[in-house]
Amino acid sequence: MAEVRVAVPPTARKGEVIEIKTLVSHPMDNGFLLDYGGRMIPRWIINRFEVEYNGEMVFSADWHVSISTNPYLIFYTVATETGQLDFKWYDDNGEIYTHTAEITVT
Amino acid sequence: MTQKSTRRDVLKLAGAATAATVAPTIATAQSAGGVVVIGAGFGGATAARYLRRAGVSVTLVEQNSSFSTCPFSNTVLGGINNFSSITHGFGGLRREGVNVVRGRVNAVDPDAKSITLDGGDTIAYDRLIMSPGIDFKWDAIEGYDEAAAELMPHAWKAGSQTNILRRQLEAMPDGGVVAIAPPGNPFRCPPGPYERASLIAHYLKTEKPRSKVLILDAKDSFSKQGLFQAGWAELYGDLIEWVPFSEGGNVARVDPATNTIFTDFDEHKVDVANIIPPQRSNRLVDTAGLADGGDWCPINQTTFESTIHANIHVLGDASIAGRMPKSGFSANSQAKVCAAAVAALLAGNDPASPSFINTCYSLVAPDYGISVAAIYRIIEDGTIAPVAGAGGVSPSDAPASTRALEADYARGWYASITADMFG
Amino acid sequence: MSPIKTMVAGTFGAALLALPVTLPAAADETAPANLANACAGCHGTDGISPGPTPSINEISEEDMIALLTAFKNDEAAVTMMNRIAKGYTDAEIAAIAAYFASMM
Amino acid sequence: MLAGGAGSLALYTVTAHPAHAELLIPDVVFKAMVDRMGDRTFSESGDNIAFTLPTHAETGLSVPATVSVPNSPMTQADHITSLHMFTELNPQPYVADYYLTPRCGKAEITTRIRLARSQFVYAGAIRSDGTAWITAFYITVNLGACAADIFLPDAAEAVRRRQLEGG
Repeated sequence: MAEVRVAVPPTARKGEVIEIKTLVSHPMDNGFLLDYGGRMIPRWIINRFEVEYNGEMVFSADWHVSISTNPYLIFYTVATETGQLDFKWYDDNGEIYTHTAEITVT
Repeated sequence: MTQKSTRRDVLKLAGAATAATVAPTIATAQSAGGVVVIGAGFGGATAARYLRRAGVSVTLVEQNSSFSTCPFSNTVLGGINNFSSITHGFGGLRREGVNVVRGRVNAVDPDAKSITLDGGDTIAYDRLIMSPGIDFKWDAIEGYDEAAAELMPHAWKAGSQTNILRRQLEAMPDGGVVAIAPPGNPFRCPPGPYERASLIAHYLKTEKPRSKVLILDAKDSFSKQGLFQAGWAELYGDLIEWVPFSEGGNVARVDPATNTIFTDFDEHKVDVANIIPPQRSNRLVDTAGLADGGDWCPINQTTFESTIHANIHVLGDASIAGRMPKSGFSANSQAKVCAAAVAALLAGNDPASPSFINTCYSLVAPDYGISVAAIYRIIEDGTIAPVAGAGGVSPSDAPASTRALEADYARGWYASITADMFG
Repeated sequence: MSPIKTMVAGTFGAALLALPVTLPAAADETAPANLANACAGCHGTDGISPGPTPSINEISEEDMIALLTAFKNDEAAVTMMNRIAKGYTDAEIAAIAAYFASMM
Repeated sequence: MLAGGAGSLALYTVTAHPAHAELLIPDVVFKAMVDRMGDRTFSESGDNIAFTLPTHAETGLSVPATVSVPNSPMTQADHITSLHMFTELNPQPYVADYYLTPRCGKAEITTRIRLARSQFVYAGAIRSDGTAWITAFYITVNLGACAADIFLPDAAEAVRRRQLEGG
């Protein structure tokens, strides 16, 4: 289970473009490297990221092997209404990591 | 050349040869107005001194009456040296015939080939060498501006900032937290923040042993990292905590009123906050567009002449010198190459191929030194790059005697390079 | 840093287009002074050290060549000079030695 | 405009932007662009895309990169639908694809990428009217003294890095 960290401003004015930062602890093994014993480290990355704002997909991403270890991402969204942002990270191993952030829009 | 002779004989011979060689250079330089150097730091003072040694007439413009070095300023913070020991006057340069002018440059005019000082005086040049150092990007960290730096010092230019930080460390109660926030690359003196953490830890371990040093880093790796971390573990236990970028170390915002640092995901209320903001070339270069809209000045890698304006050379931290790090030693090494190139160009000769060294010592403790070195040349793509197979860091398994010797050599490095700069 | 001003090149063009610098005519061999002056940062101007670093101004040309070559080949162990000496060819070592000898 | 279809030529020539008489894209990158951005006409972005990276990276392990279309109003009628990044000389050209909506409010992402060596890195953007822009940035990946970190916290990471630096 990867540790996820998300920074969403707890409050915003309606219509304001807010900055969202995310950081996931994950090796993002690219599948081209060898371990200390000379064995191939198999590819193991988070390959997809999705963000829903009150159930509507506002932003998503496909990640490939050139994204760094512990992937970091800053993106933006418009504060439209009070509610929640749901974040999902899809791991190569089938796991899905989730996080929910509340936002109050005035 | 290999003939044995007494030292006295060779001195005479060398003196005669030097006079014969440089005579035309003097004539050219004087008739053309000479060289003006801006900034009496590692780059500028060295360039001025070596030009003078080559017989070129030199005016060195510096805004302060003395120069305090960033190298070894961490020993002041650690209570090992006092501030006057890192401060140098210009008497030696004057004695060697450098015309040292105190003044603050406010504009460079490449077309008129002159600079203007605060107060309106202008100084004409035949060739200008600028070694103005860095400025800070005050907009990079929310809440961190020049006023904030009085409360949360950067201490990344030696001077009053160094003293503010030292006083804060002295005033801090035992059990306090000192935060150091290094910027992302590139920045002045890559190992500097980590030497600072070491020497502050040395002070705290001695005087305030329940305290902590918290490094909130905008990077995931740093110069001499393995050596520093091994030294920290050996000397300071868990007194120093390093939070890399990928564990949330990046500083996004500060509140100087409450001494609070906000990283991307957390907040830290600390007792002493040393915020080292992202950097760029000194804004003086913008008066002539020498950074070409970027952060640092593009230059010809052999002569350090600006690729934007002819007859202006930029060296040291402000320049893009291939893969050389922004360090005092780099600037000193570059300055000698640049001085030789400028002397050659003034005399109508082709500049010689450059060779550079960067040697960098860090003190993990007063008797525990580590180092990194590299030799640099111009490679096929025309840029300055390290010579493969040479250089590198101190061995990881060196005994305490080697660490102690390298600490001695760190002090030797400082004595030699400051003598090389200021005479 | 500034927003990118693009320079796009293909695999074959990249190496050439990436070059931001045009070199002036420069001598093929590095000038002895350029090689030797770099030493001054640690060993003092003209090799005369005011502090704990050893001075190198009174080492004979033969001894200097022997020393630097030994450092280069790890036949003599010191703290840093092994790492430094590896950056120079035998001819450059000879030029450095001759330069310091000429100032004696 | 780009001449030639997907993968048919090793080099593609663009003359759309006056500042650049030629825009040459390596075949491997062009194929990746077609794969992720669709088989469409790519235009040199000019000032449309702001692609911000350091000119020199001290290691290729974690290089900050921002892709932005600063002038996009991000309205329903005119917005950026996706932003892309590609590399020329990594083992694979794909880096990431970001899918945006007008609700993003701002067409900009910042991330950290790994680069095996000095190379051109490419960014692409697709506008809601189907226009596709591309741009590139040459980055030098260092392993120099002082700035370079030759030691690493643990051996496995050291091996990873050695392999990465070796391409």
